[in-house]
Amino acid sequence: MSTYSPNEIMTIAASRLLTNDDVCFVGIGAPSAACNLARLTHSPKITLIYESGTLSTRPTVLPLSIGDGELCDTALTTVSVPEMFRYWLQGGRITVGFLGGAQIDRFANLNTTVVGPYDQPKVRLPGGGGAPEIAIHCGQIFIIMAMGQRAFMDKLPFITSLGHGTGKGSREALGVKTRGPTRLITDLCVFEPDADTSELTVTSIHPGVTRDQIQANCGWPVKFAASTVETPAPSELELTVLRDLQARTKAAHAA
Amino acid sequence: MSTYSPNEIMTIAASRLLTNDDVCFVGIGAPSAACNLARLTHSPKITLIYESGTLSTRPTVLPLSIGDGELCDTALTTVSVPEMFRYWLQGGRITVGFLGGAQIDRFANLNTTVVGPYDQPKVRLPGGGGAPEIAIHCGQIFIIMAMGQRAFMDKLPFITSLGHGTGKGSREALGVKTRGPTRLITDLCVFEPDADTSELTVTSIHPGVTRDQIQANCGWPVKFAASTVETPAPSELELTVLRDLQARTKAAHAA
Amino acid sequence: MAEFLSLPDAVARHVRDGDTVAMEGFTHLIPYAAGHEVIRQKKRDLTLIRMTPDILYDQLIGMGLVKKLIFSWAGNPGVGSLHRMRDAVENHWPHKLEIEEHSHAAMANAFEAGAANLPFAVFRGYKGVDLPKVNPNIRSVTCPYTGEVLATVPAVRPDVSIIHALKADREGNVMLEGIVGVQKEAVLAAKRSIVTVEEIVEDFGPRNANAVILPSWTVGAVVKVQGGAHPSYAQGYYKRDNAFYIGWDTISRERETFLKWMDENVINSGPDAFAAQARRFAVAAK
Amino acid sequence: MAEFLSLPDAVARHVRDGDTVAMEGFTHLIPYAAGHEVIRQKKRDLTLIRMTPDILYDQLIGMGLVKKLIFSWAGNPGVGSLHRMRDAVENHWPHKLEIEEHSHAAMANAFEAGAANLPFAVFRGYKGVDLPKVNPNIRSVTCPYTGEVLATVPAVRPDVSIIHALKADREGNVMLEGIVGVQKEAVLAAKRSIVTVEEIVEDFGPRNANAVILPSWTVGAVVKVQGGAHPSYAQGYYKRDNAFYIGWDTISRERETFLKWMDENVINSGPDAFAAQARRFAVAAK
Repeated sequence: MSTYSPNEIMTIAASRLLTNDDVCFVGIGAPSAACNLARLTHSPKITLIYESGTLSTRPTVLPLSIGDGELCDTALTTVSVPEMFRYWLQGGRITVGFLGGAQIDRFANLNTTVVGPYDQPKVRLPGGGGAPEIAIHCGQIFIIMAMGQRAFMDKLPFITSLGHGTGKGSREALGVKTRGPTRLITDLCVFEPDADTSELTVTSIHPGVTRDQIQANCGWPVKFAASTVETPAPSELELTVLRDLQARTKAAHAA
Repeated sequence: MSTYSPNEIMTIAASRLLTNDDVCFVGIGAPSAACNLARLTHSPKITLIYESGTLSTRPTVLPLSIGDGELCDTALTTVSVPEMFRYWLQGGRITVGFLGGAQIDRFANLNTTVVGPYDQPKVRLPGGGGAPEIAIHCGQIFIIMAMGQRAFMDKLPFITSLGHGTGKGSREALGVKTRGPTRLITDLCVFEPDADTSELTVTSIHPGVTRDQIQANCGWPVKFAASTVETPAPSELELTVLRDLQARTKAAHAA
Repeated sequence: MAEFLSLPDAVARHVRDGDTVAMEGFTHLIPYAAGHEVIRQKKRDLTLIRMTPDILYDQLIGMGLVKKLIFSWAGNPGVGSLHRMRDAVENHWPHKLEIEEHSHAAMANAFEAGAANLPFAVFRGYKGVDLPKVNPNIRSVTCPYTGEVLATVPAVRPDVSIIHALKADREGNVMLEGIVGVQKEAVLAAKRSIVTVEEIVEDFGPRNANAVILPSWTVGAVVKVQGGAHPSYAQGYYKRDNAFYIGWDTISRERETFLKWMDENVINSGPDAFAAQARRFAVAAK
Repeated sequence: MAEFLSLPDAVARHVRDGDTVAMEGFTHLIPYAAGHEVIRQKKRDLTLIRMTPDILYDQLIGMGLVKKLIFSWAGNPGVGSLHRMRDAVENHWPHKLEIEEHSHAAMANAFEAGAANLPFAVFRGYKGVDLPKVNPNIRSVTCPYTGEVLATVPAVRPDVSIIHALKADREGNVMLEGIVGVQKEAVLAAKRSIVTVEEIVEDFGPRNANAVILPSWTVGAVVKVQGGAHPSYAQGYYKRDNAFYIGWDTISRERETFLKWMDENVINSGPDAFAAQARRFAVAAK
């Protein structure tokens, strides 16, 4: 078996969650890699939508930005951005939304806005973009984030997008009818919200990773499911397709 | 000079009010004939918009319906109907709206909804369509209607679209900022709202028409301006272009 | 994902007695063939929605299928009245017709809000007119920034929307072009949908990057019915049969001539009859 | 009716100190050449609006022209931070930058409402998040039918909007294609507008019936600037210069390298420099 990087198994584990029936709202970076890997391997009929307005797109290289020409060239059609947010996202037509963030808490709320006080930030992050509404309108949310003490926070300085709020029932109390984050895929393991509390709980651990490693990279006391499984290692096919995709992408963006 | 019909001078008198700078929201029938006559004679650069979504259209025959293919074939582009009503009409981009109706009162309010009680109508008319919002969003309104006792009513059974309400100041009191009906062009004469009361007042009388004839065809005591003029008779050019247009149209619709 | 069905199957599967149905088309692309199939299958107690009910809705109303009509302009465009609708409203024949009446701006916004999954739409309208006095669904909200009071209308959310489009590809994606009306919104706002098309192509080929396309996964059934919009038209395929619209005034004026025409041309006919009309009015160059 | 002007004249005529300006473009068709002219003319105290402020706004902010930024996502897409914007927010260099922050959904709706001449937009959003705590312009209305509370945002109504489009015809009608973002809305929502284009053609010729076109009478100034969107791109003309976006991270990280780059490439340059970039990244087949 090949060796692979933590980032590769994270992307590959995420791609395996997708199916031909999914309509995905795809973000740039790891979500885009995971969705296109799924499309190029087990789910050729998956529908990919980027918030720039491209419907059912099939890029041959990964876009650097959310609106590269490649996305439009290979799309079924392209709609305006107001239409994208009104008819397609708010319209409830997306089954899976991908999110990442600078910081996450144990209930899968995300911060991509500021570190420090809002008015005098220590670090000004890019802001929410589509995330606040992606988080509530998509059927379910997959989050992809590498673990680390500065990212997996006991308490967020700012909530940019809603996960499970303060725990089970928070979404319902806000009148939100979608499932929210159902998976957090990291470079070390996969979390799922606990059925009773909605707290993120480790259900699958990547090969060779220890529980101590996971805890060392998380700012809250990590819960592990009663029985965790080992994440299947990346297959040759998965690795080859992902690496080819990323090599094509790198060549294209350097041009 | 040619003879001409009352309907012809009505259409021609309306067409003369238009200019190259106008952006017109055109209704089917006499308004469509008047607008296209203006375009084919003195105002070749006039912009015509039909509520079916066709922007800057240049039909060679008059459409029978508001959405004939001819309108789309000769348009700069065609937008969806929600966009038409949001960005173009409500957007305040129309300088002149044309309206007609089954019935009108002395303040240029129109009824195209019902004769008799709304719940048990004697005659069910087609309804308002675009008129309620055309009447308030266009810079000004030209109304084209043939006169008659059953059309020019002392009191309307139903107000479908706003003219000058109950008189001067009504529009402002409702928060409406556009001018409303500035001309009523009929088969006998032209009315304009009085500067002090907004009551429709005859300002121009078609050749050969008497004041008695006008009064005989109106359900309220007609006001005449201090000085009225005679409507200039249709020119040869106007009649020829209008008749050619209508002949082409008739041939096309019978096909 | 859209299913390719026959017209009888599509209507049997997706249209139910008591449904709220939008058969949209703004002069262009009116789904006559599908509407006739609804008549043949004698669906009952329908609530019909359309901005501009024309001859097709006159036929549905005259045949007694319609309980309620939600609309903004009901006429035979450029010709005159819808006699069957008037007979229902004025004389309750074949039975009483309930109506809910809006303006075009309201209806267009209501379809848009339905497609956007909102419960209502906001617009500036209905100033100084009587319709709000007779339609309790015309309400208002106050702008939280300026204090201006604006009109509202409930979103249109049909049980089923039926439209006619130009073509579908093998995956069931649907393309419209020309006067597109509120058809895309009607499909996106509905729980179920039927789209009849002029032709089914392998793929759409080169096209404008912003072509008006309903992806397969937003559509219920796709049915090929050549000429399915006649006497309305399909841009680039065939022209509007304006003579028929003019002629309908005579056919529909009396109950007897109407029923006879319906019997001959709808009840004892089928979707195949539309293809001949498409050929008759074919646009020369495609 | 659109006027054909030179870029310096268009900016001098339409952009004023203290204006609220939207230079829109969702990755595609970002009006770099026009933005650089604004920098050369040293317009002051601008309030800039854009969903996705990227390098162009980083440059305007770093050069000290911007008083306030209204936005929903401020970053170098796929690369990282906007260092000049961060320096302004975090360290007040070259001076303090006021910000008003929304989500994409809010901003897209706000542009749409501006184009529709409404004072505000309604959408379903901002549930369970902190932005409403820091932005008093995020408010709500209650649906008059269902009682649901929905989020609102004030309409965007810029003093001037600046966009880059593919082409204009001799009448000054403007055509866009591909990822069209909120550019049409930006122009329709604004009091004044400048549109730079890749080329001016006699007429648009055969085209999709629903092509995205801004009629001449909705546009202020039309300016031909070949390559005017570089390092963004123009669909069918030239590709996005992704390497430049990656390289900007280094250029902009330090104040000195940023100022030096601006001096060489903006202050002492002009719109003609963009044409060379259009050739460098030209799309093979048009």
